[in-house]
Amino acid sequence: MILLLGGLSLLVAAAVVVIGMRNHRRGNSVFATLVVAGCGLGLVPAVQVLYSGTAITAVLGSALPGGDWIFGIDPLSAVFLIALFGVGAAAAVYGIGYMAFDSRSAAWPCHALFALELVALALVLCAQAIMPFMGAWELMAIGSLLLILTEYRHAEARRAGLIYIVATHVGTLALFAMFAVLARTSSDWSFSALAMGTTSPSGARIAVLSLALVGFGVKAGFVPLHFWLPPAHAAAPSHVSALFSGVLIKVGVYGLLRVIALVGPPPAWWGWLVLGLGLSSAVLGVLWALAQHDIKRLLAYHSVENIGIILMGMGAGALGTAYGHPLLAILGYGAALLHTLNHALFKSILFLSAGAVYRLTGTRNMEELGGLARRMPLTWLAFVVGSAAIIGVPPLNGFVSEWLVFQTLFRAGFSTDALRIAVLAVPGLALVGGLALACFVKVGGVVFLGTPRTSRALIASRPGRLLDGPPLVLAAVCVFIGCLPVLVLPPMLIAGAFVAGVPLLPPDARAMAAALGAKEISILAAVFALAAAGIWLIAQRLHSTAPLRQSETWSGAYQLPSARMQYTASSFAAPLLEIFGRLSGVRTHRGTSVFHSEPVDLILDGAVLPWWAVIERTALRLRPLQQGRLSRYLMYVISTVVALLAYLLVRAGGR
Amino acid sequence: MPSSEFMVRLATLVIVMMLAPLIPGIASRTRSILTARRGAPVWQLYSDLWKLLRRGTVYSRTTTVVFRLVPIALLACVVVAASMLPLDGRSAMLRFPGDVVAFAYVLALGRFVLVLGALDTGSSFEGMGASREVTFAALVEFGFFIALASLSVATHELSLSGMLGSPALAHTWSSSAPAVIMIVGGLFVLLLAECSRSPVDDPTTHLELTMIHEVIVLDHSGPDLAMILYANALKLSVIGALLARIAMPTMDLSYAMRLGVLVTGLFAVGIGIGVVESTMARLRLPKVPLYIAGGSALSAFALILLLQ
Amino acid sequence: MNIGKFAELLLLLIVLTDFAVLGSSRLSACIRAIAIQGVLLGVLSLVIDDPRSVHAMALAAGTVAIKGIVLPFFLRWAMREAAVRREVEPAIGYMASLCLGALAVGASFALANRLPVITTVELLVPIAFATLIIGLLVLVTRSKAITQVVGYLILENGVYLFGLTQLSRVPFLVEIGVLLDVFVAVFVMGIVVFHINREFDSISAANLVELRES
Amino acid sequence: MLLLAILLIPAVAAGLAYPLPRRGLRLSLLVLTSVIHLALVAVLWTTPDVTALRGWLVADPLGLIVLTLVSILFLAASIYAVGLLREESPRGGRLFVTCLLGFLAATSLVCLSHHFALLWVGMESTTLAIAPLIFHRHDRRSLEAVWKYLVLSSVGIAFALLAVFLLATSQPELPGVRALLLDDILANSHSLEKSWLRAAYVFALAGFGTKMGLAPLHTWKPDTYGEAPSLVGALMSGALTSCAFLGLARFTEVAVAAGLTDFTRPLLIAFGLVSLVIAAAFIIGQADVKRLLAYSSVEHMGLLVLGLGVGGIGVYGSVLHVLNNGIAKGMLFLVVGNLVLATGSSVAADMRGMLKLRPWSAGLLLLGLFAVTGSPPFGLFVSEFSIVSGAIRQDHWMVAAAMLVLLAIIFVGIGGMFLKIIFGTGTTTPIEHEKATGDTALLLVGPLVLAGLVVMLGVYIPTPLQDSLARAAQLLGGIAP
Repeated sequence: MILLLGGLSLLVAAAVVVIGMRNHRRGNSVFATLVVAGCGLGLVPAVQVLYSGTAITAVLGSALPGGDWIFGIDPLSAVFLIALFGVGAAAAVYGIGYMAFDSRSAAWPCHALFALELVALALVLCAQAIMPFMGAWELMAIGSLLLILTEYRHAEARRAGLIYIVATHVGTLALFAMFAVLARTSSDWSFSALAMGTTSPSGARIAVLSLALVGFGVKAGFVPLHFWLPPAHAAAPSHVSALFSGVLIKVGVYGLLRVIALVGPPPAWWGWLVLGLGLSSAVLGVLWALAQHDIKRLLAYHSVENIGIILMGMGAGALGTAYGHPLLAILGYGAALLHTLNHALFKSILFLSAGAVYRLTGTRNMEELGGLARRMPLTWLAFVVGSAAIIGVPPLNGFVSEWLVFQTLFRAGFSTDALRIAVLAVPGLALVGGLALACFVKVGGVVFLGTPRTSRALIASRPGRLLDGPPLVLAAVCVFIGCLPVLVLPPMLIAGAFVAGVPLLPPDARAMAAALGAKEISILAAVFALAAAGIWLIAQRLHSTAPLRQSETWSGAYQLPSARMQYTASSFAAPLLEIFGRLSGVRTHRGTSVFHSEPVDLILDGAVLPWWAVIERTALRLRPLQQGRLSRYLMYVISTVVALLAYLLVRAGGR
Repeated sequence: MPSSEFMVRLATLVIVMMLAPLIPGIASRTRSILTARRGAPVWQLYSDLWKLLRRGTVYSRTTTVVFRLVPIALLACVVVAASMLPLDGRSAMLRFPGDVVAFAYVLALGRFVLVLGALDTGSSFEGMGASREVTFAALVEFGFFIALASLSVATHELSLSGMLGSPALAHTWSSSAPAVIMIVGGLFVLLLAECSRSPVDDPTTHLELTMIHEVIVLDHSGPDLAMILYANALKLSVIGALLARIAMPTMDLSYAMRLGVLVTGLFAVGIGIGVVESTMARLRLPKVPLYIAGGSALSAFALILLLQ
Repeated sequence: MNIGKFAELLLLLIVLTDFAVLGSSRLSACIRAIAIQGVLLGVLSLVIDDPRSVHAMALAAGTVAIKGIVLPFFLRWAMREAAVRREVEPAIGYMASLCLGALAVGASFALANRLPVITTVELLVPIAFATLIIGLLVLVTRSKAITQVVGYLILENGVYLFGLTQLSRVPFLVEIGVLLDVFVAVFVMGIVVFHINREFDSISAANLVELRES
Repeated sequence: MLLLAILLIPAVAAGLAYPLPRRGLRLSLLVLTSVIHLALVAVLWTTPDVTALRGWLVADPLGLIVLTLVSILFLAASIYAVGLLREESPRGGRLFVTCLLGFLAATSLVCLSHHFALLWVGMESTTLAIAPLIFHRHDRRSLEAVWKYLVLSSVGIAFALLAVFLLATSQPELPGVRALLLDDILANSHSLEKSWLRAAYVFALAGFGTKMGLAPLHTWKPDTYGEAPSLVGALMSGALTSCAFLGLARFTEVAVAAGLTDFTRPLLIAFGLVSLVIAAAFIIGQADVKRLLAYSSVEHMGLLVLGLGVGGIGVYGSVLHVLNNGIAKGMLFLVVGNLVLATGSSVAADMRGMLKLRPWSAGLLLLGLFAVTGSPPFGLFVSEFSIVSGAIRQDHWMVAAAMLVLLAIIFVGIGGMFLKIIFGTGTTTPIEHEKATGDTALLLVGPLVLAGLVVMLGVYIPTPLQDSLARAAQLLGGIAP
């Protein structure tokens, strides 16, 4: 706990420093070192807890009605803390390089807020009582709002900020209600008390679980509560987007798991609901991602997809407890947690490299890019590792977690009770994988490969260490986890068991991981490496015998191929989107010489805004009540009195 | 003694790899016989590969290192996938719970690299081919996993070796044969799509706009092209072997018999492909998803059957 | 003629003054009616409580002074300032408002019958309510600011009438405080009326509709 | 003695302020008085339950809480007044300062008096003291505003007076029991005549409801707050409405003691919900900041009575909410006042992009947005959360649901406008109007202090305050968590 506290105070110090030394040239480097040190300190206790499986807590006395403020780290929060500090450090360092493109005055508030946001997130993850939790929760929301508004001079950013804060406040109100129901029976508002609080009435349980789904769902951003996510991620600076996708929305997942841990095994219907939400969110998310041209919006929709995958794991876990298969529960929750961690890693890579592209080309529209692989090779390397990971192909971390989810669902199919229906989710997940592959082939190919489509792509230069280093480091971690899951799986299983309420000791966890086949995945990676190496040697031999020649791309009858002849992102995605028809949320324009498609968010543009318009109209209908005539107002007073008297007489008669 | 077991499996893999180029040959031979033409000899692909291997290579100036890695990665992926398949009918060299997923995703990795390579050239033809490839592949993946799910439900196994090499499959044959038959049928349909044979793709066409697979590799040449073509042939026979093993579970036979079954199965697949190609014309592209959906539907029925 | 009868006579007169205000179009008449009502109230307070108590006398004196003399005088001044003689265009006609007043009286009698008896003078409570309601009626239906002030005074008198039932129990200081507050209230209103007149060249509150939700 | 001092010092100061020759002296007198007042109130906290005038004046927990709120707000407002009257003060702010001090005296009377009629006198006096302040600008609009305010609140207060008399009626003649004295009434509440008491409560609700500005009795509020100077708005929405609530609370104490809760609570809940609905409906698409704040004040008054209505921990919530809402509202009005001074208009469209023009005020406005919408970690979160959980614990599920939905809508309205004011840039960039004044220290210190307090109440409630809250909640028929 001391270490965590030290880390947080270092982060605060970093914020102070960057404000204090805002006009000093060494300010940024000091900031970076402080943040990295702080995150490093914070990581230590989290890792300890995770691998030992024993929680630690600290109590701050306070005179709130909420009673004491309790903070602590247990396996569940440890997983998210690791993601937080890992991504946070990388993104902060990157952020310095990223904001260097802006004016100083814009940069330092962003850095300070970033550090403070990390602190708020850490507090949310450690809070063990209602009051500190909600407090940190809203601090996090406000901080992220301000981070979105970093470029508040763009109307786009302001709109995104408003949508975000409204959505998140609605979520907060749902949490209001949820905690109010939780705290119904217990006067002490610490989580431990609440945990015992709601074992009794099923009505309250239903309310709590549904409200949790809304309140935390808005933050997690699964369909249909995702509508704030794409605009916010597009508008925020890229390292902030990385933090959002990597950690902020995961806090929603954390909340859901926390509630499960509090109220005990949820009923079956909830598990099915979560599984269904996860599946639909995964499919729709990746589908809508395919339709995007703005690379950051595209990545944001992929976050929706991956939240869906996480939810599928969570749902399977909930079903496991509901139908009495503890192994499944541990697997499901463990898979969800592992995918949370993995997604934090590779989505950050993707956002960071996308940010580098944006900074060096000045556009996020993929149709204007192309051929960047030659100009920013390191960014391209990081990006391709990230995409391979998010698609879930071995030997990368994304594969490990998706493989775990698959295994959970397959095993669900073995059971004899209704649980076996869950196996129907398997093909859905596979479809998601296929679509994700299509989507990232599109991004990678259109942005980095081929020939530049506009001059913007031509002017790009090398991003430099600050923009390339962090993503590459994260990429290395991705490969590491993908090749040695044995080291990462056991703690996740421990955390999963913690959520499921099943005791699981580290040695058992290791044994379980081995039984799941974690070792063989490493072998697979090795085999793959061997095969590739061998084939490469052969290929070298063959090439050495025969001559190599450079030439133009073969392009039918055309003599000199031009960039305009290349396939556009729109046309690349078109066939897939056509298959899904209106569901794909895309408006297409077919011209004689041009094919162009523009995406629309089915929920935001199709549901949320119209409903709000209805509310506004009804409100405007009430305006005549306030028409300025004093006699009218007096009439209100009198009629109120009359109504009161009527009530009085009724009650007197009733007596 | 495991080590000799391992050697046997390796040998089987090598045999399959030797036989791989034969299957497309058989397919085209069947077609030419059925359509009463003088087609190419069965060994056609061998000679083609041999020629290509001694040719020089041409690289487009737009391409990057990705383009050069394509053949290596692709071939490696297929080989690794093959190593997870119980070719000898008992167990694979590499088996673990959920290796079915690994099997599919390794192939997916190969596709990823291949298609990136296509986009690397910046040619609109190859972009088109890539787009179609990934589109259909996504749908095929969907169907393929339905089949895998139904197999695992039937056998309560999580690994290919367990599914195909365990007595459970034989029991499933005896208990609910129609389900397994539907799985086999569905997988065959998907195989045609995955390995870009007719009616999804027409390997014999020369009009780029109608191609899917051929157009992706337009710019590859020499040994690279050879490796890619070989990798595709190998992929065909790997999936074919999967089919064969499901169709004819051979737990308790001698190794020779099992190998024989495998080879006949592969030939049967080749012949089947040839028959289809000679009877069915290429579908219009918008129709292809329906075709794949049909294949998936077959496996889906099987899954429903097995679940109740 | 015993006290109770005398009190009821006074009460009837008060109702008459109410109706006078309701029925008359000339502001001066309204103000005169108010003045009379104030005086009546004073006397009534003297009658209901034990007439020899200092408390009652002082209160009566205060009431007569403030409600009977000062306020009417002040209102008349404001009226002269505003140079307005009669209440034009009331929201509802005089006949109608008289009828409504009659209805109010009836209603208040009905209401009073439902309530337990609290005073020897049984007309007191119903007429208090009636005066109160008529005050509200005037406030709502008249558009001239001064007339609305008059309405407020009647309303206040109604409450005051009811207060007379508790006369002996509410301490003197408080009653004076109440009186003073009413006085100041009307005074401030008068000032505002004066300003309204200056700003709008008429004291019709009807054109105070600038502040509104568009 | 102490209580009398608290009452008289402002009154005397008011008397002195008018004749004083120089504006400087007057302003210093104003600040000095408010400081002394606050000091005396602080002393009250150390000595529990001081009484004076044979129990007519008592500093009980509830009254003391409101009194403290008033005193703090007044200090902030008076410092602000110094900064303000420096800029523009017709006639040397003579009447202005006098009325301010008179207002302080009247509100103190309301807070301390345990005699209902005396309380009424104080209440009416607040109306009269505040009226000239509304008319400060001496133009048509402020004239209209003050006229509507006067008539409506006088009518309302007349009902309150009727309620007082009805209460006296409901009190049977008993030896040694003085009429209309809270403590005596509570001491033998069993003997109260229920039907009269019900009538009294109904009229008290109407009367004090008008002064609080519960819908549909709120109609004077937007006009008044829209036209009055910002610091007057701060005092009204922070102090005056709280005093009115105190009046209602006194009657509620009696009703609770007489066991009429099941009669009163439905009424309170109904008023609360109606107020929330009206507030939400008029906050959406509101163009004027001050009017928006007025409707937000309607909302919070609704929350107060809602808390009383749901009972249980909700009552605790609403007592705490008096404090939080008062402070937050006061701060917001002062901040908005700064923005109005900068742009010369209170229309949101004219003050877009304030972050550039007035960074401090803009920052405080952002803080105020989250404070006033009851977001953690601000004080209003604690109180609103208590109200919600009170509703849920008393199984008012629908009430809780409706309340939360309306709060969400209100947040959209307020957030939309405030974000536009702070960050927005657009066709009309913020215009520095000719005699605009910068964020001077005098104009900022008040809001800053209040902001600090509202944050503090979110994370820390001093033990004495906690105890008084608990006792007050108990008297009002609720419990402390």
